Amino acid sequence: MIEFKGVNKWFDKLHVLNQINLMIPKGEVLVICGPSGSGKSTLIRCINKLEPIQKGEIIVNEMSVHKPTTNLTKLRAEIGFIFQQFHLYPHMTALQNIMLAPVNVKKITKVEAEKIARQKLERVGLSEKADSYPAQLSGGQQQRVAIARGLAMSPEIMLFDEPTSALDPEMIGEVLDVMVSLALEGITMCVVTHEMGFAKKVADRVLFMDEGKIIETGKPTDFFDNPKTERAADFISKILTH
Amino acid sequence: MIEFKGVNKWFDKLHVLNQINLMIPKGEVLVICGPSGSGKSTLIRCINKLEPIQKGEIIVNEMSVHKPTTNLTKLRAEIGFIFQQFHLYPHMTALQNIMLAPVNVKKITKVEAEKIARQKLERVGLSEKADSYPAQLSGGQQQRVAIARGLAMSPEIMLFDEPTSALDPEMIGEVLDVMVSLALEGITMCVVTHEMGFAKKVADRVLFMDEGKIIETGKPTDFFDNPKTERAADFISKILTH
Amino acid sequence: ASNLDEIVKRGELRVAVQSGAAPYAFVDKHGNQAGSMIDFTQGMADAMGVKLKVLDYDWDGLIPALLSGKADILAADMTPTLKRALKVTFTDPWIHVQPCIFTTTGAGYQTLADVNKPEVTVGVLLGSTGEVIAKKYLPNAKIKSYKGGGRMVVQALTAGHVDAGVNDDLAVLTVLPDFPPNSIRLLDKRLGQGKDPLAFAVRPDSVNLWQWINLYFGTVRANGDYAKNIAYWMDGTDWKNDH
Amino acid sequence: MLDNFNFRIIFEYLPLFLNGLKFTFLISLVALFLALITGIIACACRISSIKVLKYPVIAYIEIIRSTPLLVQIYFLYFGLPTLGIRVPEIQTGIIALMLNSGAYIAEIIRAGINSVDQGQIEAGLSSGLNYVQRMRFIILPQALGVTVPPLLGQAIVLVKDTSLLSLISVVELTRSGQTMTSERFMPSEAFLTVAFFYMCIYFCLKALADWSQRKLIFREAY
Amino acid sequence: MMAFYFSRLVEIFPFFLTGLWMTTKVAFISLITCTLIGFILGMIRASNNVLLKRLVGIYVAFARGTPFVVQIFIVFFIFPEWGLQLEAFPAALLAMAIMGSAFVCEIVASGINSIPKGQWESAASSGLSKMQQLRLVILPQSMKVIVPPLVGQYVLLIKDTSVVSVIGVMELTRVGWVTVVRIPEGLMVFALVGVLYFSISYPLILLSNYLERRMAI
Ligand SMILES: Nc1ncnc2c1ncn2[C@@H]1O[C@H](COP(=O)(O)OP(=O)(O)OP(=O)(O)O)[C@@H](O)[C@H]1O
Ligand SMILES: Nc1ncnc2c1ncn2[C@@H]1O[C@H](COP(=O)(O)OP(=O)(O)OP(=O)(O)O)[C@@H](O)[C@H]1O
Ligand SMILES: [Mg+2]
Ligand SMILES: [Mg+2]
Repeated sequence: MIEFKGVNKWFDKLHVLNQINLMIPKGEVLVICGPSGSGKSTLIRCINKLEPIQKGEIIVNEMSVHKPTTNLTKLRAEIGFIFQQFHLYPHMTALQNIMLAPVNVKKITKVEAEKIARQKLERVGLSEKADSYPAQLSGGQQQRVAIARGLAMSPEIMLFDEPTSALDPEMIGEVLDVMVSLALEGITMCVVTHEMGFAKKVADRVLFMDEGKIIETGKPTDFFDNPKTERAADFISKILTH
Repeated sequence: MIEFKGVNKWFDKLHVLNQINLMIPKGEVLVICGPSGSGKSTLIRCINKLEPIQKGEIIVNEMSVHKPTTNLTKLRAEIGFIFQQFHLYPHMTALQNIMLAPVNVKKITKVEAEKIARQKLERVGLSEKADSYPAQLSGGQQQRVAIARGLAMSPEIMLFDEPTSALDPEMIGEVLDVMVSLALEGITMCVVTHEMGFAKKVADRVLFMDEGKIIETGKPTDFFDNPKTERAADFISKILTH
Repeated sequence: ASNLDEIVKRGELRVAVQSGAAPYAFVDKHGNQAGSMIDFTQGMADAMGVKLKVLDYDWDGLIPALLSGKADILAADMTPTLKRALKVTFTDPWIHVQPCIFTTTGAGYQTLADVNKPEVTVGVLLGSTGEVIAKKYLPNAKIKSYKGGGRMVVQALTAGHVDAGVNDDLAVLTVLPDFPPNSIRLLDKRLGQGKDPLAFAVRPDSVNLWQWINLYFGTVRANGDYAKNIAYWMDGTDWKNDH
Repeated sequence: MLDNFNFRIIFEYLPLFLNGLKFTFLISLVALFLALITGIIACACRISSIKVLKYPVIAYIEIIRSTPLLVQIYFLYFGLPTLGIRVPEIQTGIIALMLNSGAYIAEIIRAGINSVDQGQIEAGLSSGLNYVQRMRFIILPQALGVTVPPLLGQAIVLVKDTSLLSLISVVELTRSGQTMTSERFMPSEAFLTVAFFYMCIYFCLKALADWSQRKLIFREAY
Repeated sequence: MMAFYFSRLVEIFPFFLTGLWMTTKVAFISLITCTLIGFILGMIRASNNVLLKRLVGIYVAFARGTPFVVQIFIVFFIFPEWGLQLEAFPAALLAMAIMGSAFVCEIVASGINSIPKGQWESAASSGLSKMQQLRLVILPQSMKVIVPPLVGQYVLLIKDTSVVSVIGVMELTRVGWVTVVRIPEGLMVFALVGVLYFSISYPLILLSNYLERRMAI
């Protein structure tokens, strides 16, 4: 469960998050969209404290994220984060990438970690790439390894920041397939994406942001077909026309 | 007019272009698509000799591109090339970016070059950004400046290598709009892209490549709706499913 | 405890030298310290009943070494000037040398007046007697100070970087055999009023060491060791075969 | 240690130090300018495909980089006269510093040129610019930004290297300190004063380097 | 004449070898200490601790801003006034460590800073502590950026050992100087010194060039 209570954040003078109130119940799949620079990334980066906030409170599984006393390691172990640019560790094989955190954060044995890692690799359909380095993988494969890496910590929550927008079109499908299967399993997911197909298929709710504010939220079909606000309508028409 | 006659190219052992025969008449708008690594970029980069070829011949406006005696400057002045990553010169303003080649290659006066540059900027809808540096422009704006830069040499042919795939979804539209207007004016265009909407709207022909070979070519609607080969069908389904 | 007590207690007499100055102190072909001053200080150490430790520095390091307590005695071919004596205490001069002007055989200089001209460049060793004397007696000439031992000045002369050099005659005569015969000559008249002193130096607080060194030289002068040392190192060239 | 630090003598010798500083400054400036030219020419040869230009320059760079400057200075000072070339001290020193820094600068410039994105070169190619035009309008202006900070770093090194010229009797900052030491036997005062002046030069150059780092580097913006 | 020079060379050569050995010893020990200290300082300099960063910055400014010969004087002759009396050899090592680690620090810091922020974030997101992020994820990657200039810096450090001759360490350059006093062939002596330096520096330069090429891929 994730809760934003009156969250505000500034980069210098720029008000990137403006009085955000949001409640994401356990198991929900939330899609966040909005124009570039509207604060989508910032929003989800605050959830695992990659960014500090200046006002308000974010509560994840009863932990207040930005309280100095919060056990960050525990918090982050419960949250998987997937980046647009994958950010796999280039000096490690896929398997090593996935094992790193379980071994060093959860302190489980290497043997056990390897078992888990292989299992997660299989789940994203990349069993045979265990010993490949990131540079030897296609973008789509890299992103799937990144997802496996996130899953290896058995998180309750997965956050995705535009997971497919750095990918070639033919690879987007393979990553979305994995994400769909996760969504169907009931993991809480927060996904920044413009992939309408994905949103319509599995999202419980779509959230539209602009200029640091939540402008509109609704069921995916309602939102995409009948946006309530003019700004959302304008945005949807833009990503649709081409 | 561009003609490929039995063109072959290798990167070391990798056969990237395999016996390419292709004829692009004046005024045609050709869309090239295909999986990543299939040789699309290499194909169009050969047209203005950014890449050497090992066998065959490419003829552009009666010049044999890879003959050592060919006047490369003249050839390249007749061809505009637009890159996926824009490659604007970061140390020059938009206007200076556009004026550089006309002044130094065509040797026209600065005054005249500036007039042309402003005209081209207006055409891509960025008159007011003349004095901005690339870093101050959004991706879509940068790509439009890059197109204006290409147009400033009044080329007969424009080549585009995935011009929209580094862009945020909402910016893709503005770039495609410019490209559509060019296509309607009758410039010969070769566009590597996966934007089906664009292809369907203005392409005269779609060319599908895989593993260095031209697998299929056809009218856009035919190609996308009824691909003849299995590989094309597979590819199209992949870029469509999500 | 006095400085002398300390030396005896530690069992080691530390002497700072600059090994660029044959025959006073230099490194011989076996890589050992040798020279007139080394022998004298060895004698001192023997008389004290302690070991001798020779510390070898560049010219720049000599004074700091003494002042910082690295060394007890500074033994260099150093002139006790009044300004310098404000910071360190010099012993009585143990030898007097005669600075000389030397030049290439071909050059036309004969007298001091020939050299004391603005167009003449004179090489000296930084901080040496020669430098002090040259500045005093050749005020019109252009003085260039070198580091790295007496040979540097001779070498600068043969390379043509200076027209003449000033150094004590012993040091010059010592290196002359290494250069082509008759390529360098000394002006007949030595420089200065008379002979110039060289002295050892100690820290100002080492009063009893200072007295002790003076006493040491008194003793070796009396018993003939001094004369033997000077005869071997300064007057003859036999040491060249040994070292 | 500072309790018996004699500031009065430092002030007495201040003109000497300032004179030394002046020469350090002038020598550095001239040497840096010449080293830049040397570096640019050497770099041009280094990246050219003409073998008779390229290989001698590689040898020059590698030899300079793997022998101490001290040895190089000594060699020029006493070696050139045996070839019948007689150059005064300051000029010898400047030539030595020029050759030494020139080799490093050539490598810095080469690294700067290599750092320019291949795409920039291709963009230039595509609009028909020739080699010289691409160098002049596209590569060099961008390489400059990447090059200036390490160049200023090299300038700092060069300023400190001028201290070695005291060996061949050039009067500069370090020599001022040595002169004061040998006249007054006050090494701490002398060397700390010298260090102070070098630090001043360092901070100026460092500030310039930081500024240029912020101002001159053009990152390709996507 | 050639034979004469050659016999001179043979005569002095063993002495030069002892100098070379001392140079190698000073260089080797100080390269190791510089690397160790430099890495620690570099990590501090690339950290977020403003105070420590400043302190290291001041230290680096001193070590880079003043000639090494001045630093070695301070270590050897002024430190005793503060109660640190060292023999020439350890003093030379200490001075080298002070000077060299500042340069290594800068290389390490810029190497760490060259790693994209995303790598830190990605490691942080999986719950690794700051130290673990640095040790497991950042440092192994930044080695690519650090190692080539580091080896280049080693060459500079080896050449800087020539300065420790001022406090009487009998290394290669000092051997050259004391030999020049005895035999007149200054050029030959310094040519030999140059060749010997070349013999230890050049392999490192080749290594640096090689690493640069390899790491660039
Ligand atoms: N570290 C930072 N320092 C200053 N400003 C920042 C920083 N990170 C982001 N911003 C600014 O904050 C605003 C919101 O950024 P954010 O990355 O959250 O937007 P976004 O909605 O994710 O956009 P995009 O679709 O381009 O990823 C933007 O204007 C951005 O320029
Ligand atoms: N400079 C090069 N050296 C070696 N191999 C190369 C080079 N450039 C491209 N290749 C290889 O040639 C093949 C074709 O590359 P090309 O860039 O033409 O593909 P593409 O169809 O444009 O792919 P994408 O959609 O990813 O841009 C790929 O396998 C690629 O790895
Ligand atoms: Mg974002
Ligand atoms: Mg491509």
